[in-house]
Amino acid sequence: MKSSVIVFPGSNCDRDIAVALEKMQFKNKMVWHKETSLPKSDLIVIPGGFSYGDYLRSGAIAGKSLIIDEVIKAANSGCLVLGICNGFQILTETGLLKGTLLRNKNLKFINKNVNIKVINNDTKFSNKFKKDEILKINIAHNEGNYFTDKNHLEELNKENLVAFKYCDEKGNINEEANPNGSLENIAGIFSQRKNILGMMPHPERMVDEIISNRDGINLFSSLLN
Amino acid sequence: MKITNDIVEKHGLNLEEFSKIKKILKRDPNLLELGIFSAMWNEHCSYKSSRIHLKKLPTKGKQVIQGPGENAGVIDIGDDDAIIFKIESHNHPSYIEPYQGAATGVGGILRDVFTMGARPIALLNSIHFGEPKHPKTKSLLNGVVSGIGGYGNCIGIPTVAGETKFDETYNENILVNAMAVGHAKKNKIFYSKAKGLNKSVVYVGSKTGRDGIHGASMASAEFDENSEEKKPTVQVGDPFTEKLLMEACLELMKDNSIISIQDMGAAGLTSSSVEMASKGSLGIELDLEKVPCREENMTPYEMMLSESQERMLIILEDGKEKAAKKIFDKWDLDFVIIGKTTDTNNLTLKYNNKIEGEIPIDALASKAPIYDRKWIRKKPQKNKVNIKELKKIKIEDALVKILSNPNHSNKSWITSQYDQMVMCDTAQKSGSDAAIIRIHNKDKAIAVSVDSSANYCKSFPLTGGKQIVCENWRNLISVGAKPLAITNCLNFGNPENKEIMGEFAECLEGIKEACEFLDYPVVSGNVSFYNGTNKKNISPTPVIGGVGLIKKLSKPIGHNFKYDNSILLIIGKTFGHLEQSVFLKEIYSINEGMPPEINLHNEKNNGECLLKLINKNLILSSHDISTGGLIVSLAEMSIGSNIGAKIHKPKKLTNSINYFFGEDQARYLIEVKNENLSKVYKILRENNVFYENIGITQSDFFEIENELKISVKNLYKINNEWYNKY
Amino acid sequence: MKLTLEKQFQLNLKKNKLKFSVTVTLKKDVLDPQGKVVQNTLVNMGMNNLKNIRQGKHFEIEVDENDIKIAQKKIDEMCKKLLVNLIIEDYKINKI
Amino acid sequence: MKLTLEKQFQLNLKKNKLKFSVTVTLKKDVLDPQGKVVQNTLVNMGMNNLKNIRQGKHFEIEVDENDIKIAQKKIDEMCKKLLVNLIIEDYKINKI
Ligand SMILES: Nc1ncnc2c1ncn2[C@@H]1O[C@H](COP(=O)(O)OP(=O)(O)O)[C@@H](O)[C@H]1O
Ligand SMILES: [Mg+2]
Repeated sequence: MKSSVIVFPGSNCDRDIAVALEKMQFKNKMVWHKETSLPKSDLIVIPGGFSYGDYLRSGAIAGKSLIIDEVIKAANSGCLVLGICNGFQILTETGLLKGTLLRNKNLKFINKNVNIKVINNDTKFSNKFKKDEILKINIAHNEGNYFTDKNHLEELNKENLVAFKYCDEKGNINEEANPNGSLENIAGIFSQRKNILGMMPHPERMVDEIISNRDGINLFSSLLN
Repeated sequence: MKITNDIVEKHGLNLEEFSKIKKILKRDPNLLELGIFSAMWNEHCSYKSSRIHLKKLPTKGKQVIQGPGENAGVIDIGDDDAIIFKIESHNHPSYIEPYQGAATGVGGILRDVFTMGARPIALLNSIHFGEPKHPKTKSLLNGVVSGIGGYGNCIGIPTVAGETKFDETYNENILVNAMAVGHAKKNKIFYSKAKGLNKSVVYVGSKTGRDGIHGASMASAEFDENSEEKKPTVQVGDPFTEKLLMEACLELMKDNSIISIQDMGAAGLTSSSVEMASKGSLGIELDLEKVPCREENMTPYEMMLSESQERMLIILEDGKEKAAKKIFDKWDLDFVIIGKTTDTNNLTLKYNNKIEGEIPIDALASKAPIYDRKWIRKKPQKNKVNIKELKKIKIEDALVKILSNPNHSNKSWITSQYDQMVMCDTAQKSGSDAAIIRIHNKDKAIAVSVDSSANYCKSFPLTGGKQIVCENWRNLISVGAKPLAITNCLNFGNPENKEIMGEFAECLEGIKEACEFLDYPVVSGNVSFYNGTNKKNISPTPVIGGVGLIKKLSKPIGHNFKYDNSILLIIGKTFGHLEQSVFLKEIYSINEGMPPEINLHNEKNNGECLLKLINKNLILSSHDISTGGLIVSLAEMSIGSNIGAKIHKPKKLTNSINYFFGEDQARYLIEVKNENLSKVYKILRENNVFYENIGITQSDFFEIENELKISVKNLYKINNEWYNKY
Repeated sequence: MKLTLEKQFQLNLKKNKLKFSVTVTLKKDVLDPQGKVVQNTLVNMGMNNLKNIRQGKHFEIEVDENDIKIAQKKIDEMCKKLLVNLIIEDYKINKI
Repeated sequence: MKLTLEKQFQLNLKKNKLKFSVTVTLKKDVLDPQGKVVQNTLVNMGMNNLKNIRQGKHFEIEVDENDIKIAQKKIDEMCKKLLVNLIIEDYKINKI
């Protein structure tokens, strides 16, 4: 499977995701944001980090880059797109995913391992997970507080477009388990056609037992499935 | 413009120094030249009060590739890998503007490390604040922590370890020390020494603004009532630009176009150009109208003294200019040839073809003043605290009080604001004795830790100096790393005061002695004097940053208990030394007496033996015993793991308080599987290491027979409340 | 009847409320990293005659107070104590 | 002579520059976590009659342009294309 990782000035999880993809046997290419065409790819990843320093609004400036037009085209023709953390923020800025990521409710950067629950395991990104499986995954962000309007929230729920929700160790989805104030504890969502996934937690950080755990592996192996 | 005595003094120079300048130049300096002298001759850049003492530190060893004298120290970790690291202070700027002060402190130390060709792989910090009840402390804490996080998170380098302390001595003068650690290939290290004539001197990075003009002189003067007004324009950090600058430099370093490279830190363009020329015994000529400026109408004086961040100076090989510029264009950074190397041995400053200033390089560097300041030795105090004469206190109450104070409370409120995992090589995050960072794509790792003990250093600097080196050494040992080398940040008061200078000299003697004995050389460092206000100086606070090597990383060993029912041993002898302990300070507010003595032989022997045990996979968890003594270390192992312990008191116990709260050195706690116990005993005995079996781990309860029993959940709560309530 | 009462109550409330805007800007000569990047981006997007752009903060504040002088003083206090970093920022208060 | 010329040139430059401020605020029904925290903090600090506070952004923009209408249009374009996320934010442009 061929993947492309888009690199913006200020991306800083680009190497991490590349390492994870290669470990999972993807044939990966790095694509600099000034390029005007994408290599042929089955999966496009927009990595985490602080593209353009998170200045103005996180993801806003990257959302105007040259390569993004190509990403939008590819996404609209059904290519799989994964946005992690800052990548998720960029996807909402481009309109490929609806809603927005506001400042964390405590206004602080948060880095910790949190529990998330797999809500929809019937997608290209999640078919190797069990439904309601609980994963322990690292988050690291300033703006992960997902917000969207009523209509879209209804759509998310009705059409099963929520990918992951923050939960406690036992799987309860409640206020205490919500690290950043996200609406309904949402940690990741799919686009309507389910070919785009945006998520705040970092699956690429969870593929190596010595460093953390392997709870992120199934996301990548789902894609290979 | 006539240079009056008043102008001289405003530049932080005394009249004696001024006449020396006139003698060197054989004329009066103009304002630009005076500014340059002031920047180069101040304490921060010239090390005029500290140099003769620093010279005594051991800086060599077979692990050392580059000792002090470059932007950072370089050590060998085997194969073709080198580790480059340094610590630096940003105390005064952080007190004025905590967010930006701390952020630019991180930015500055990162540049020191990637200037030498290393990709930074870890950030650490040592931060000291005043008492929590002091009106400024809370906002300083908030600002400093978010500044450190703000910079490191954005640039994408994990902040993995540090220390945070509160003490009245820092009420008016906080300490913010930042350390950066990078990885490079041994044969790809870049130095600041210029070579060759007529080579292009290139300015890269951000534009120059009026930031922090006279920042370096500020760092060399005490605060007084007027310092609020004297505030220079605060430097604002731009981590995004630094990230671009780092990537661009590392990209340029891949081929052979750089002769010499130097970041613009304190005293900006001045110190970077002088340092490069001085090391290469060359002259340097700058055309200042070419300097990229952010503001209109900037004068040569402002350009030379600006401390705008995220800038570098590079001397390029002939013919490499075009290719190099392409790289910086790609990263949207300024790249301008602003001068050339010359054979005049002068710093020559031109503006629109007119010479605005000319100073012999050696006058600014090697001939800068050096002072052998008066200093006096500290007299040993008598140890006289007799615990039996003090009002009785229950062990449990004392433990709770210590575990819930800000210095011993869990720091996750702080560390969760730092991205500790980016780069995906953090095998052990902060919270343990040392953080562990894997070398990318290899199975070896380094361990890093920073430590200080101002209390000990205040009461007896010689012992204090030894103690911090040993404590740092122990922290690396505890996670299974072989300690290799240190960097140090020496935060002291006013060096013109002979007691303060004595603290400095004696702490350094202690550091020297310990480093020599442990083969733990000093490869880089920084001195920060004049920490204090209105003649009230801070307690001497040298900070040690150590790096150790783990040759083969498996699942890292930490200080959290692993299982129920394993055996707990103390390595090292417990005498019950209470003077200068947290116990006396916290419970009785007693500050008298000597710090615990250091026996370097025991340190080395105990540490090396523990390392052997860890390498043989005989240890489940381990933790060094430091402030708070045995009981606090035990509690920490319990709290982190949610596993309890059952401790039996030794039979020949003089006094429980001394035993459990004493701060005797060279001790560790280890958890051992029952089945491995005899092997462990054997190795300990063979190596003449004193040990005691003190109990076992158990589920749910932290217990000392006939003394106390607390649920681990409760302990956790006690230990985790302070920051969230503050 | 009930409705009218409520309305009256709300009117009273309205009367007691004063609304201000506070604009916080970086002092001259202080680096504005955000403004810089935004400016570059806009220029790259073809906005050639953009000369300069600086970014600041904006607050809209309502206070329960009917004396405008007192209210203004309160707002000023908020600025000094929390909203503004006086070392690097300037601010302006406007009644809206 | 030289001086006068230069001065004139500078004057012309001045004339060609127009300055605007742009205020960007979150739409009414969008959560404002920053405003909320600031509000709580202020109330905790004893500012009891604070009713409501919302945080937004403020830009000061200079353009090389002497036709105010054209300039205004340019600024509007900048807002729409980059400065404002129209889905969650409103904006206002003012000549200053
Ligand atoms: N306490 C110290 N111990 C050892 N070396 C020191 C110490 N303080 C400073 N140095 C060394 O002196 C040199 C100059 O230090 P400094 O001016 O802080 O460096 P920079 O110019 O890179 O900021 C560096 O090589 C540093 O490692
Ligand atoms: Mg340096």
